[in-house]
Amino acid sequence: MPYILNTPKDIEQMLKVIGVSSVEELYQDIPSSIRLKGSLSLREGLSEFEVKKEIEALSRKNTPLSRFNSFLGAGCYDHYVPAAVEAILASSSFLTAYTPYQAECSQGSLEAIYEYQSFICDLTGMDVSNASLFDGASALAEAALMSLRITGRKKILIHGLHPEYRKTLDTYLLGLEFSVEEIPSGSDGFIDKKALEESLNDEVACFAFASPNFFGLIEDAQSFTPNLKSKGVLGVMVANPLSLAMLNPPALFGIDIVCGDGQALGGRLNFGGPAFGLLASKGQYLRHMPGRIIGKTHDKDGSPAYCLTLQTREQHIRRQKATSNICSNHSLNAIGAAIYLSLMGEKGLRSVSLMSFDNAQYLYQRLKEIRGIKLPYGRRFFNEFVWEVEEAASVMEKLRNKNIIAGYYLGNDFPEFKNRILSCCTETKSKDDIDNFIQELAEVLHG
Amino acid sequence: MPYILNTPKDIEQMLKVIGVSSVEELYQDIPSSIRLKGSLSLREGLSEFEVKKEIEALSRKNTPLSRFNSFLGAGCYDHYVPAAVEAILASSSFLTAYTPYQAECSQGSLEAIYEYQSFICDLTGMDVSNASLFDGASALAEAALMSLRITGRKKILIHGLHPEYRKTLDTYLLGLEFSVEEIPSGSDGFIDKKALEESLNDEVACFAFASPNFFGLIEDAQSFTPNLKSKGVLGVMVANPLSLAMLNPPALFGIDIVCGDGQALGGRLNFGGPAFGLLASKGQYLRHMPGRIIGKTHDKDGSPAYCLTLQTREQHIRRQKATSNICSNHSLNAIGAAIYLSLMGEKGLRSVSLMSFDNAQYLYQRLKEIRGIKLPYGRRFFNEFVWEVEEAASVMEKLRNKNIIAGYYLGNDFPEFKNRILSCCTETKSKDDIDNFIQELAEVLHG
Amino acid sequence: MAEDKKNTVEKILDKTGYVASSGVPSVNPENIFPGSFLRKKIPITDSGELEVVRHYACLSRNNFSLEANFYPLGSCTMKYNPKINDYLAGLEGFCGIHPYQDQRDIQGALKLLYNLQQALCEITGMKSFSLEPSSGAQGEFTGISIIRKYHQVKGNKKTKIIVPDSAHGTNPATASMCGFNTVTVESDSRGLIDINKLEQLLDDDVAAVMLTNPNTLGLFEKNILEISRLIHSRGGLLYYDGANFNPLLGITKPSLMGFDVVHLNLHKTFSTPHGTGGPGAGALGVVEELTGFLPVPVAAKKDQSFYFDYSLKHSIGRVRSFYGNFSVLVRAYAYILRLGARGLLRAAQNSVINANYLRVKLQSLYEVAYPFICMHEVVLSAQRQKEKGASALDISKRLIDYGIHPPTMYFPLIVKEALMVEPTETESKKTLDDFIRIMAEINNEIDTDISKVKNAPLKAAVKRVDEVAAARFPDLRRKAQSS
Amino acid sequence: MAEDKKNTVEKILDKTGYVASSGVPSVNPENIFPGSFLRKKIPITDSGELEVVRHYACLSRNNFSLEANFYPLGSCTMKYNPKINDYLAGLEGFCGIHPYQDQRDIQGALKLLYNLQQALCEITGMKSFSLEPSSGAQGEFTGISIIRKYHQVKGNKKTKIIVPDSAHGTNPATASMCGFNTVTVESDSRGLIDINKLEQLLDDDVAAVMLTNPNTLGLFEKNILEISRLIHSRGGLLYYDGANFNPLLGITKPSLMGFDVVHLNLHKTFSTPHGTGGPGAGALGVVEELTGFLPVPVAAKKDQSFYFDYSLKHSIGRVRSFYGNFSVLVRAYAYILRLGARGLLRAAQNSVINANYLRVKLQSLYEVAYPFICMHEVVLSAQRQKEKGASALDISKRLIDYGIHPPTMYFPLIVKEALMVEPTETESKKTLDDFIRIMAEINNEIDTDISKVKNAPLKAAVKRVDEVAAARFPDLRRKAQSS
Ligand SMILES: Cc1ncc(COP(=O)(O)O)c(C=O)c1O
Ligand SMILES: Cc1ncc(COP(=O)(O)O)c(C=O)c1O
Repeated sequence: MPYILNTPKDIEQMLKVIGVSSVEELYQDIPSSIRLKGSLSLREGLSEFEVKKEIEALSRKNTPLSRFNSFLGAGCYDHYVPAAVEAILASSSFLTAYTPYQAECSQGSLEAIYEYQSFICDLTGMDVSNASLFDGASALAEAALMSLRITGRKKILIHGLHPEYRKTLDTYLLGLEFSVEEIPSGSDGFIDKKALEESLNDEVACFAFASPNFFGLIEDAQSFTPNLKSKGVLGVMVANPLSLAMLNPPALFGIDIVCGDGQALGGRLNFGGPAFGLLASKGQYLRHMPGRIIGKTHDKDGSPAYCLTLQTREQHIRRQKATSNICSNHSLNAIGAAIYLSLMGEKGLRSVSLMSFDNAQYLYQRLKEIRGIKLPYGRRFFNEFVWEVEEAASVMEKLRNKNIIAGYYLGNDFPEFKNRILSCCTETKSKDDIDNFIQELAEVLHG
Repeated sequence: MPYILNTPKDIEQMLKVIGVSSVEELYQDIPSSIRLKGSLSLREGLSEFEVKKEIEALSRKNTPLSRFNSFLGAGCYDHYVPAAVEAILASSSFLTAYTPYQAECSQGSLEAIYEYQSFICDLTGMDVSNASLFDGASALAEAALMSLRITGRKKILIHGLHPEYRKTLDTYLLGLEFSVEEIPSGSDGFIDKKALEESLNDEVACFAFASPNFFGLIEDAQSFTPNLKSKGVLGVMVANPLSLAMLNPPALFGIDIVCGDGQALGGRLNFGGPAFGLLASKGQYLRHMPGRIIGKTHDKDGSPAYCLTLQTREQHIRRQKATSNICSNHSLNAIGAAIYLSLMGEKGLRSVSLMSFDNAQYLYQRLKEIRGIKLPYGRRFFNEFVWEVEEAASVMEKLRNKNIIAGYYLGNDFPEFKNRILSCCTETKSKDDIDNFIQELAEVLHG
Repeated sequence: MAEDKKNTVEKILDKTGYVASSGVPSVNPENIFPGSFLRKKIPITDSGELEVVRHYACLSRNNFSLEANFYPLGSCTMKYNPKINDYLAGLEGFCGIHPYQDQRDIQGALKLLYNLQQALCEITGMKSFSLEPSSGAQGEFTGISIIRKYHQVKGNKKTKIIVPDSAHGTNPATASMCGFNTVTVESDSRGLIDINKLEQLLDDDVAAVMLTNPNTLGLFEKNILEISRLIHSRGGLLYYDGANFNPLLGITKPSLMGFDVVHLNLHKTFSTPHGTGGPGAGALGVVEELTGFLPVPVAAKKDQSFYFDYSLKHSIGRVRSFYGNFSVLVRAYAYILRLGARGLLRAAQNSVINANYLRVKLQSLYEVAYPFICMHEVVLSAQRQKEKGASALDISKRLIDYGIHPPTMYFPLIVKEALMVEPTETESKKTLDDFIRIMAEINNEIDTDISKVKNAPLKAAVKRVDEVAAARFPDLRRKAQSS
Repeated sequence: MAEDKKNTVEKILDKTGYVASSGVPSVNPENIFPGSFLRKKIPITDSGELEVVRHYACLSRNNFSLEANFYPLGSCTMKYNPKINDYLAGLEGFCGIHPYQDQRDIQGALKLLYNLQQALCEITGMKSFSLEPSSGAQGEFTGISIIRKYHQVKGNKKTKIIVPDSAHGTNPATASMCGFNTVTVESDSRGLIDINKLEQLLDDDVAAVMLTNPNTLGLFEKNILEISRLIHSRGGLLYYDGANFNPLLGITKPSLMGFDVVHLNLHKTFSTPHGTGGPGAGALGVVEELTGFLPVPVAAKKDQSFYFDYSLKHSIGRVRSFYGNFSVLVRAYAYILRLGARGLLRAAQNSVINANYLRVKLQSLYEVAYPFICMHEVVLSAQRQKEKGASALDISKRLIDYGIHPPTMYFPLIVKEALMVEPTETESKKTLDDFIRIMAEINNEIDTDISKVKNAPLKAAVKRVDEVAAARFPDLRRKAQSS
C-alpha cells in the first residue's frame, strides 16, 4: 500500500500487543448498521506513474496565461516571481512543518514569519501585522469584524471593493446584526466624498475602501480620514501591497487598518489560490486582531528567540470569545512574500511597481489614440484601469482569437458597464506586447 | 550586477584597504598588450525574467520523448523516476557542496556515497565500488585501463559494446601502446566463443564485453570466464545495472570488473547527460581502481564517521602516477541512484525489471506476427532487441508521422545492418502503446 | 555616484535585476499623482540572492519538520506528504493559470475540481461539495453559515449551537462568528458525550450540534445515531468537524452517522503539507437538502465540458475570492487517485493500529486518559509525572532533544496534563518503537535526573523560550528603518 | 502469507507502487533464460518513501554547502549557483529529451549547444569548442589527446609534457593518461614559472606546456607571452587549464596569452553547482588549426537549422557517450545570458577585489605565501601557527566550528602549511569581514587555548575523523545482506 510502512508481519505483531485478533476488533465501537459493507466506489488506486500521467494530462488541458498576450488582473496579478522564491520554499523545512506551537523546534518558521510581519509593517507603515490570513477577501471581512469589535458599532460603509470581496463580506456578516452601505462613486470613479460625509455618523464602525479601487484608481485617503476620525469611524483600506512600493504608506494618511491580498508579492497565479491575506493595524488595536502573531522574546539563557504570542485572542484559548475562528492561516505564502521582498529589496520593488505603472500608463495612452475607445476615468491609477468599447464582449472574443486576453470584462458584475473592460499591466508586459494589443484592437475595430 | 554583493561603496573601501586606487591596478601584472581593449562581444546581460523567457522558448523547441509513443533505448532509458528522487536531490545540501574533502562537515555527502557504493556492490555482487565515474563509456575505458595496469599486458578484447563506448575506448587508448580486438558475434548475436577462445593468450589483459550487449542479448558469461581465468585474462563486463534486478550478479559468474552506465537507476533522459558511470571490482584490485572511494571509519571519540579514503591512488596525491586523472566525478547522480534504489527496494526493482522484460517480450512476439518483419536473434534479451524490415529508415519515418519512435536505427553504426532497428521497452510502456505500435506498423507495411 | 532622486524607472532600474524595463516611455509619477501620494523610501534592504538563500537555508535548519522528524502532533494528522503531489501542483498548467481565464482554457482545472468534489461526496456520503474554504476553520464557518441560512429560509428561529467540552476551539469560535450562542455539553466518564446531558440541553433553539467523530480524545462516539436522532428530532442539524476523519476512511461515512454538513481538512486526512501553518483546504460537503446553500461557484459538468455553476438558489455567497486553494486541491486529488478505495481504507486501519499500539505500549508508564480502544490518536495524561515534578510541557520539551516533535499538549481541555499523540498511518512500527523507548527513557529521567527534563530542551536551537515575556512586552516586528 | 517464488510480475507487483503492470501477458523468465541466469534475491531493503525522505533530510543537514555556508575553497570557485538555472535545467523540454531523437525534435537543445559554443569561443578567443567533456580533468584529457594527435598528424615525435611544480594533480595525471612523460618546472621566488629553468627543460620532445593562469598560487604568470614564444618555437603547444579563469573574464583571453587549447570548468567559472563532487562540465576549446581534432559531434548550424556535425577530419573520436552533461550546459548558458559581457567582467573584478582584501586583512596574522597582488585567490601559509602547534589542518577544522568551510589545505604542494583561500565574487564584504574576524579569533585561540583548535571541530556532526584508520582497514560498503 502506498505510504504505509507497516508490513503484514508488523501488523500481526502489533495487533497481538494490542490484544485484538484483527483490525476489525479495533472498530468495535462503531455500530454495524453504519459500517460500510462494500468498499468505497472510487477507482482502484493507481501507481505514481499513472497518477502523474493522468494529472499531467489534465494540466495540459489548461492553457497557461503566459501563452497569451494577457492584460488580466482584477485581483490576481501576473508579476514575475524570481526562481529563488519557489526554490527556497520547496527546499525548506517550512513546507512540512505544522504551526509553530513548539517554539524551541520551530525557530526557523517563527523567525521567517516575524520577518513577514516586519515587512508588512514596512510596506504599510502600520504598527503591527498578524501572521497572515487566507486571502484579500477574507482579510477585508476580518478587518470589518475587527472594526465592529473595536467600536462596538453596527454599520460598515464600503467603496470600490472587488465584487468577490464584497460578497465575502456579506457572507461574513450573515449571522450578525450589522449592515453594510455602499458609498457611491463620482463620475470620475473616485469615492463620492459628499455622499461619504453624509453617511458618516456614530453608528458607523468603519469605512472600508479599496485603493487602488476595483477600477484601478488611487483614492485620496487623506482627504477624508480626518472626517472619519472626527466621527469615530475607523479607516479600513484594502491595498495592493505592491502599489505601496510607489505610493505612500496608508499609515501616513491616518488609516487604522490595512488589509489586502498578498498574491502580488511573489505569488504565482495558482488559479487564484492559495495566496494570502494581509492585515495590519495601529498598535492600539493589537488585542482585537484576529489570527496568529509571532513575537520576539528570549530563551532562558537570554538568547533571542521567537514564539507565538498574544494567544489569548485566539480560538484555542478563548474559544467562543476569540477574535476569530481562524486556526491554520497561509503561513507558507506569507513566508514566500517575505522571501520575495528580501530578494527584491527597495530597488527591485520600486522597479517592479514603476514598470507596471509605466506599462499601464502607456497602454492607456495608446488606447486613447484608437477611435471608438472611451476612457471613462483619469490617469490616477497604479497598474490597471477601465476602458470602454462598443460590443466589448465580442471585441474581447475577437482578440482572444488573436491570442490576446484584453482584460477582465466588467459587464457581468456591473450590468451598467456592459461595454467596459478592466485591463492590467504588470512589469512582465513589454512594449511589443502592448503595441501588439493596440494594433490588433485597431484591426478588430476598424479592419 | 547580478550576483555581486559588493556595493560601489564597499568596493571603494576595499580598494583603499588593499592600497590601490582602482581595480585596474590589481591587474597590473597583465601585460597591456594582451588586455582586452573593448568588452567581450556578447549580448548585454538580461534580467532573470528575460533569461527565463528565452530559455523556456528554447526548451519548447524540443519535443520531449514522452509526447511520442517511443521505443528508443540504446543506452539511455526512459524508466519512471519517482518524484521523490528529484525532490530529495533538489532540496538537499548535496547540490551545492563540493567534493567532501573535509569529512567533518561533509558527513551527509559521504554517508550517501558510501550507501551508493554499497548498493552497487549489492547489485553487481562485487566487493568494491568507487564513488562514480562520468558515464558508461568512460567507465568502460577506465575499466580497460585498470585491467592493463593489473595485468601489465597490452591487448584488449571486446565484444558487443555500444558504438559510442567503443569510440570512447579508442580515444582513451590513443596515446598508449595498447591494441583492441573485436571478437565477432555468432549468427545468434552472441559472442562467438570459438573466436574468443582463439584470441585468448597471455598478451591479453581483459575481455570487455557487454551483457546485455548492444543488441540487447544477455551473454552466458559463465561459459567463458573459466577460459579467461586460465589465461590470466580479466573479465570486464559492461552491465545495465537494472538488468541485475532479474539477472544474477556478474560476481557469481567470475567477472573481475563490472562497469556500466547508471542512467537506468533513476536518471532522467537529460539529452544523454549527466548520468554516471559505475565501476566495481573484486577486492583484490582495489588499489588499481580509478576515482574516489568513501570509507567508513570513526571519529576521535570512536563514533562512526565517513571520509574519502585510499587517496594515494588519486591524482591530487599521486599526480602522474595516479590510477586516473579523474577529479570531479558524478556524485550527485550517484546519490540520485542511491535514492532511487532505496525508494524502489527489492520489490520495486524486481517489478521494474520484469515489467520491462515482459513488455519487450510482448513486443517481440507481436512483431513476429507481422509479415515482412524478421527477428534475427532469439528471445534471450532483457529490455531491447533487434528486428529487421525492408526500407527500415523509411518505415521509421512513416511511423514518426504517426507519433511513434520505433527505436534506434542501426544502419548508421553498422552499414551491414541497414534494415535493422533496435527497439526497447521499459516499464513505462503500456499494452496499448505496444499494440498501437504494432497496428500502425502493420498499416505502414501492408496498408 | 550622484543619485538622481526622481522616481522613474530609468533612474532606478538595475538593468540586470529580476526584471528589465519593457521599453515603454517612462512616465513621471509626479505628473499623475499629487506629491503627497508618492513614496520617497521603502524601508526594505537590498540584499543579494545568495544572502537571502543562505538566510533561509539557516532558518530552515532551525526547524523540525515532518520530513526530518517524527511528528505525532495530535489532532493534526501529520501524515507523509508525497513528493509527487508537490510536483503536480507545481505544473505550469496549474500554477500558471489565472482565475478569470475563459472556461475553454481551464477545462483541466475544472475537471479536476469536479472530480475531487465527486470523490469527496463518495467518501463522505454527502450530496455535494464546495472546495472554496481555505482551512478547517473556514470550512466550519461555511458550514455553520449554511445551517444558519437554512434555518432562516425555513423560518426556524435558532440561536444556539451545542459543542462538547472536548471540542476544538474553532468549533465554539465558529458558532460565535456566525452569531450563535455556544452551549457546551459535558463528556461522560467514558470520554463520550453524555447523552442525558445532551438531551437536557436540546431545545428548539438549537440550530446544530457540532461534533468531531472520533472525538478529540480519539474515541468513537458510539451513540452517534442516538445523538443524530435527538438533534434532528428538534429540527436541528448535525455538523461534522472532519479533522478526525482519517481513521474512518472507507469504514463508515458521515452520512451514515447522520451528519448533514461535513468539512474535511484536506491538509490532514488527504495528506497535503501543512506549510508551517497553512495553506490548507477545508472542503465542505452537505446533504441533498442543503445543496442549494453552498457557496458559489461549484464546478459542474454539462455534456463533455466543465464550468463554474453560480446558480445555487440559497447560496450563502462567498467565503473568499476565487475558487479555494487550488494547488492544495491538486495534491489532495492526486492522493485520492493514488490510494483508491483500498488505499484509503488501509490508511484508516493503520492509523488506528498505530495509535492503539502506542496506547498499549505506553500505558504502563503514562496514564491513558480514557483507557479504551482508541481510533487514530490516544490522549495520555502526565499526571503521574507531574506529581514527580515534570509536567506535560516538560516532557514535550524533552522530546525535542530526542529529535521528536512533541504531541499536542493540554488539549483537549478536559484532560489534565494532556499529551495527545497521533502517530498517523504513515509511520512505521520501528519509529513507534523508538518513540516508546524514548518516552520510557524520559520517564526514567524524571526519576533519576529530573533537571534534564525540567530544563529541556538542551540541544535545540534555543533553550526554553520565555513566552510570558513575549506576551508582556510584545516585540512583533524588526525595528523600522528610518523611512 | 505464503509467497509464490515465481519471478513474474503478477506475483511481485504491488499494484500501487511507483509503476503498475502494463497489462501485457507475463512471461516466465525461466522459459527464456537458463535457471542459472536468474536472480533469486536482490539484497536491497524495501523502504517506504517517508523513510527515504527522512533519511536524506537528516544526511542533508549533516553537510556544509554553499547555500548555507561561506565556502572559500581555493581552486574550486564556489560562487553562488543561481536558482533560475536549476529551474531551467529541469524543464521537461530539456531533461525529457532522448539523445537519439530526430534532429527536428531537438532544435532547441542544438541551438543552445551551438550558442554556448559560440559564447565560449568569444570569451576565450578560441576558434571552436567541444562541450563533450564531463569535467575539468576530462577536458584536460580531451585537450592533451588533441595535442597528441596533432603532433602525430604533423609527424612530430613528442613525448613530454611540462607542468609547473604548482600544477594541479590532474595536469600530470592527464599527461600520463595520454602517454606522455611529465616534466616538472620549478617556480621562482615570485611564485611564477622560472623562465630560465623552463628554457632549459624545453626541447623538441616537448609536446606541450600545461598551465593555469593565474596559477594555483593565485598569481598571474606575467611572462606568459615569453612562455608562449618559447614553447611555440619548439613546435610545442600551450595548454590552458581554465580552472582559474574566473578573474580574467573580459580582462584578457587565453588566445591573447598564446594558448592553443583551453578547457573551462563550467562548474567553477560559469556557476553550475558542484553536486558534492559533480557532475560538472569541462568544455574544451581550440584554436583554428586544431578545430578538426575536436571530439565529435559538435553542434553546427546550417541555414536556420541546427545539427550535430560528425565530420571533423582529425577528430580524436569521443571521450564519452552522447553530448556531454547537457543539464550542466543549460545552466552555464543561462548564466552567460544573465551576466552578459559587463556582468562577466564585474564578476572577474570582484573576485580579485575580494581575494586581495582578504590577503591584506589577513597578512598580519597569517603569512601570505607570496606577498604580492593576487588574482582570485590567495595562498596563506600557517607556518607561524604551526610553530605554535596548530597546523593548517587544525585551523581548517576549527573553521568548521565557526560554520565556515575550510580553504583548500596543503595545496599547492610548494607552499608549506598552505591554506588556499578563494572567496569568489559572490560573497559580500560583510561575509569577508566575518571570516577575517574568525581567522583572527582562531589565531588568538592558538595563543590562549590551543586545545580548542587541536581538537576541532567541537560542534560538527562528528569529531575529527580518523582517516588513517579508514585507509588501513577499508570499510567501503555496508555489510552485504545475505543474498
Ligand atoms: C478537531 C479540529 N477541528 C478543527 C481544526 C481547525 O482546522 P484548521 O487549522 O484547518 O482551521 C483542527 C485543527 O487543528 C482540529 O484539530
Ligand atoms: C587547477 C585545477 N585544474 C583542474 C581541476 C580539475 O577539475 P575537475 O574537478 O572538474 O576535473 C581543478 C579542480 O579542482 C583545478 O583546481
